[in-house]
Amino acid sequence: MAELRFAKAINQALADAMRDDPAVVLFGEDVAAAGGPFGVTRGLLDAFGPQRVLDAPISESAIVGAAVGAALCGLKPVVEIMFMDFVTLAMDQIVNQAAKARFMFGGRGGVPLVLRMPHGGGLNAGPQHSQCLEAWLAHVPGLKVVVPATAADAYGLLRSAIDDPDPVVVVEHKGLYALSETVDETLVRVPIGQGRIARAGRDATIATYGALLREALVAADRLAAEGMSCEVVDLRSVQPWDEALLRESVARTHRLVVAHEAVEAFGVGAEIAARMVEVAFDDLDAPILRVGAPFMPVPFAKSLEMAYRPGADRIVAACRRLME
Amino acid sequence: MAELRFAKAINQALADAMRDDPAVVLFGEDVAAAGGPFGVTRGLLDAFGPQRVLDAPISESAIVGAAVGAALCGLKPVVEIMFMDFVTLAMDQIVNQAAKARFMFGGRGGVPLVLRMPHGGGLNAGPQHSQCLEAWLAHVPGLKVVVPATAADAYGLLRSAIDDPDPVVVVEHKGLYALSETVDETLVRVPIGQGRIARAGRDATIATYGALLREALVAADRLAAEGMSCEVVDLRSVQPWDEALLRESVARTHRLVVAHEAVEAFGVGAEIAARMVEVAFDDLDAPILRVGAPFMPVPFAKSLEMAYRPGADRIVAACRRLME
Amino acid sequence: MNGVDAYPGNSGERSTVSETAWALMRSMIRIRRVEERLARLFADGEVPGFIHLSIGQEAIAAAFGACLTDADTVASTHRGHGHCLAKGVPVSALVAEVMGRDSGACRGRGGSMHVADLARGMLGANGIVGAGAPIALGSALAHKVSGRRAVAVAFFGDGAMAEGAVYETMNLAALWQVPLVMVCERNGWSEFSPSDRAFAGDGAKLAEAFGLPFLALDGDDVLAVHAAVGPLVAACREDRRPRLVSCATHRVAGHFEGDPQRYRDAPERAAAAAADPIMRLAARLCVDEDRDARARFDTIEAEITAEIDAAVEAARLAPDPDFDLARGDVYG
Amino acid sequence: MNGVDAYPGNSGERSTVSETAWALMRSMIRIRRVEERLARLFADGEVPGFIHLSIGQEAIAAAFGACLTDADTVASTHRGHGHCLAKGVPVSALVAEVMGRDSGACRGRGGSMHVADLARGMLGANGIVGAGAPIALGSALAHKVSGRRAVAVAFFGDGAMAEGAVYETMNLAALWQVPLVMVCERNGWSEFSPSDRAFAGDGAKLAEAFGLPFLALDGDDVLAVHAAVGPLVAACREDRRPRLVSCATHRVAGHFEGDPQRYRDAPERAAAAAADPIMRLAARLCVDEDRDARARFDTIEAEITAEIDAAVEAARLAPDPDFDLARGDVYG
Ligand SMILES: Cc1ncc(C[n+]2csc(CCOP(=O)(O)OP(=O)(O)O)c2C)c(N)n1
Ligand SMILES: Cc1ncc(C[n+]2csc(CCOP(=O)(O)OP(=O)(O)O)c2C)c(N)n1
Ligand SMILES: [Mg+2]
Ligand SMILES: [Mg+2]
Repeated sequence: MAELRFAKAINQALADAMRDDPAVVLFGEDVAAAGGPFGVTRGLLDAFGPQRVLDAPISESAIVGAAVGAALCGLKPVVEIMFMDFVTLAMDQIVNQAAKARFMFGGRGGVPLVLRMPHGGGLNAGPQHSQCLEAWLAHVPGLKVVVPATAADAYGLLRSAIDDPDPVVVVEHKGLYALSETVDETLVRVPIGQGRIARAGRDATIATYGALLREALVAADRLAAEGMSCEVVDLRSVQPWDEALLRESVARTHRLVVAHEAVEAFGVGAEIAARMVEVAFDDLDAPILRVGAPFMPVPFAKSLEMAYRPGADRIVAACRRLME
Repeated sequence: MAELRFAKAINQALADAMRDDPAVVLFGEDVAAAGGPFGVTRGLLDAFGPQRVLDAPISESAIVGAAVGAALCGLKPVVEIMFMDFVTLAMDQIVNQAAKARFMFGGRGGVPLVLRMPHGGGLNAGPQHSQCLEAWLAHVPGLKVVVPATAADAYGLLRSAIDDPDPVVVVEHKGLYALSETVDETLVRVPIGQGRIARAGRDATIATYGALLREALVAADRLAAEGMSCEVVDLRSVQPWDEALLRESVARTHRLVVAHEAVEAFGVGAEIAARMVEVAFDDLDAPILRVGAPFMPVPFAKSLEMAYRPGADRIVAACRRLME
Repeated sequence: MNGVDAYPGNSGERSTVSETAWALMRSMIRIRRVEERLARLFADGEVPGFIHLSIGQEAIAAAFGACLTDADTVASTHRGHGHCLAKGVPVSALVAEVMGRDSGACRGRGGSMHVADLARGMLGANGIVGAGAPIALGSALAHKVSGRRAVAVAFFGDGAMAEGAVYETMNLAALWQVPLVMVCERNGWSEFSPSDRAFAGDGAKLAEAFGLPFLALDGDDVLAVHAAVGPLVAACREDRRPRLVSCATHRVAGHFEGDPQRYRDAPERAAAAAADPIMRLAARLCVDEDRDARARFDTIEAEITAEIDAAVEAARLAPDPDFDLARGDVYG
Repeated sequence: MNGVDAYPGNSGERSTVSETAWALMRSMIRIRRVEERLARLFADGEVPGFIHLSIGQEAIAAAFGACLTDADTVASTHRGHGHCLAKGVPVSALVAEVMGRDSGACRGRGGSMHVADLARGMLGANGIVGAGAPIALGSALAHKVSGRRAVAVAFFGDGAMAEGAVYETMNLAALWQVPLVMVCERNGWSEFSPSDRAFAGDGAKLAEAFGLPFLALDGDDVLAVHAAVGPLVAACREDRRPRLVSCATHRVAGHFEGDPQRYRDAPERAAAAAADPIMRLAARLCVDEDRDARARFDTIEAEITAEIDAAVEAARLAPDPDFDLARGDVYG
């Protein structure tokens, strides 16, 4: 066992992938010489040289476009979008080009491209540096979207994303980068689309992903003290997501809360709730409740952001409502 | 009563709004001299002159950005994005600037801007000219999103959108432009957020918007012949959407199908289903079913696009399943 | 200067030169006749959707195509039939794609705006104006990183010069120094607007601003384009540096088939038609005066007609694309 | 040339000139001292999030601000404190905003990167690099359409020259001919990268390419900037045409507060600090030699310190922003 920081796990995944496959290249704004705005790519330029680790100018659209072209021609680019909010500048290349190429070109080639992007609040970074926009990308056929909640998964999902023959978006919560965990010495790949039961329980299922996993576990602890036993499912991937696992869990618990930091309305939780209602209607003893951000931009001030961000309290409240 | 083409209704709304308010200006690619790629803005340059009707170069990002700046300074720009697929190039200005300005600037000003954009398939326009991406925009606090299904609503919703103090996205289905309807001589504003019961029924509710309204009505006709009475709700706005109306309808029918042309997964239907399950759980006699496009890009070939697009058949099938 | 021996100023190798000219002629005629056929098929309802023809602009595609190998890559535009054919996409694959058949280059899933042939370095026509430029840049990066002696070519129109992605590409290419040739096809139109109402800039000065070597060519003179592009591509293969080429040309057809073109006046349309690069090359090859040349020309026409006939026939007989197969190809 | 009478070459109006210089001095000192205080507040945990200081770049903001009225509009960047103050945003409103208080310019909802004051034509700092340019363009369009004799100013950095939106804005401004002054602040850095590794272009040539009148200025010489910008803004008000101004300057601080700046070496940092526009103007106003000047300088410092003290105190006393009110301000 060893201690591993989330950011270091990503760094390790990148280093291991680059060592294993010379086709893997990295680029993004300040990822090379400066080692990335969050330090995630530190040391990679020295280890792999300027041919494979490139600093890019502030050109999100061309950066992703270049990654598409490189991926069509044998490379496996891993690109960093500095904040997920800036994905707004690259949506054409992601959605109209990368996601569609395999299908649109007759299945005769693909775009093995990885887009890493940090999302989420908690740093008082304000409305343009805190958004969680993964629901957009999950709506796009041709993209895969993963959101690791632990350092081990950050490693394992990124390795799988780099192996994947298709474009994969790896969403990383900024608030997790600095956190450490105890992990197995040998880090392994985590299959895309496979969730995991982070805590077993009987009375209700809390499905979540990313940074809210910790909040869900706190909530489950608190509810356990009240006598309610919650199962916590870490989805890990949101496109595709592990419907079978969640279906089974709900078949046992008959109750479901879906929690994420993104805005609740039209968020990832909507799809999960809608799908579960379709496939597990007869198993449900209560409405499916969602916990997500209110319908407003992410505010800056400490007090506002604190009131804005969903956490254990709201998950606890939702679970209690389920039992009424 | 008079015959009115959908495209003409939009044209009329623009002309009336420009006549009523000198602050209304139009710009977009080929909207002025050429009258718009779909002919929607024909005649407006002649009527209102080059100061208020401007051709713009192929610069979706700067076009929307200019509209944001103009809207912050007293104008009411109505901008055309030629195909909704191109909104991918303007997402920063729409999402990070227009949508957030009022909130982010302390409520001390807004962005009264209208973005018109045609979506949808049926023209064999292929994967980059056929998408329905309204779910993205509905996920963004600060934006409103309307999708007219009839010529009267195309007029009425656009007038309301132009009056609105906030950014409103008006999504128009390309397949509707050429269709005519009989309408009242006096066209009136349609409030944003207000749906309507397009056909009353007892056994199930079909909630839909945009071009699929016609399909839903056809489906309801067919089902009526089988003895199933379907209520058809035309949402008209998807952000905000008329939860109260749908809630009431479901309270009567106890069954719900949500239908749209957009990809089913993570589409608008997901939010509607998720919300209805939350607020109307005890009223539901069956799972909520969704009808939407399969999880793949919009294909080009006639046979493929035909198989791809959801229509009356799939709505009928979903309604039948509800009664099993 | 009206004989092919004037090109490329190398009269000692007249026959090679002449063979090159005839190869370019064949390439241009193939593009022209394919598009004319597509126009008829469109009018007859056999081509769904919309198609943008490059009639009048064939010289650029033909000349570039003649300088590239399968290892080189091309990213094209909505007006991409010529680029595809010149890059080696078989007529049959292109025609079938545009007709939406399973035998198409993309199994009928993309259509005219998405014809691609990755094995031949054709990275796709593109329905998004300007989007091909960074994709070509990325392929150039791949060439460089992989140590291939290959170049990438990005075609885009004068209207596309309004898209930010094109500038981002210039800057990135200049910073990364990759073997990318950016080619602006200045046909004078940006959809229904004259391109000077869509782009206020000057290509030469832009290139200079980014330190990109620049070449302005008469894009309707296929020999001139070929003479310039051959050495340019060869140099790019060696020095792996980006450059910008601007080709003046003419859009003879409408923006898309069926475009009534009310925004064009007769003299302008006549001038566009008169600039015909095929007629210009025919004149230089003395097709009207020289009986052998005429015979050769007619043979090419006949061969190409036969090729197109066969392609159309095959496309008609080809099955509709398979929906489930298509759906299965969203991921690899 | 080290006296203020050298500026603007109009020795007959020495006192007016001198008053202008002192006004610019006050404006620069206000920006500097506010940012220094914000840096301390940040270190003390009283400023949440991250802030980007414009220390060393105050001359540009001050000179432009002095040439603009409330009717004129400015779109700024992530490094926008100076632009905001120079455009008239009160110190108290800015400081409170950056501290996240209800009394802030934006009621604490936006913070440093979003300070705006629409009533004073300040259209916002901006967290998205390059995004302010088209917004300023749109405001220029509004000025023109509404018949106002106002101009719009877009500030952006040298790193922003890599963003497509900036080029789209140049082109659109050139096509539409609106009263827009685009101002590139060349501080030599694009975040942690030297800007020549982020932008390969040349501003003068770009301006020429788009037919925009161009001016390159020593952005650390406030008198020079003011002398040039005054007539330029006046001309823009009259002819309502766009232009591009490039100001060379120095980023003295880190990219953001707390940036350890490992990527900078000591000589470069020393040179940046030495270029200080306040010290330069102080020298020209003979602050060190002339007792009256020194007194005046000290008075300004004292007044501004008092102003800032009061602003910080008021911000501390101001309530937290109201959540429900914020939530209600998503729509109008
Ligand atoms: C991003 C985007 N905006 C708008 C369009 C619609 N459109 C297609 S072609 C075209 C004109 C392109 O002009 P140019 O680049 O000169 O190419 P040409 O048609 O002349 O070959 C436009 C506006 C598009 N396809 N993509
Ligand atoms: C679209 C976008 N990409 C990246 C960033 C992150 N970022 C913030 S400032 C900056 C550097 C900007 O450099 P420059 O434009 O020269 O301004 P300066 O910081 O030097 O004032 C970067 C990369 C951002 N805010 N927005
Ligand atoms: Mg053109
Ligand atoms: Mg800079």
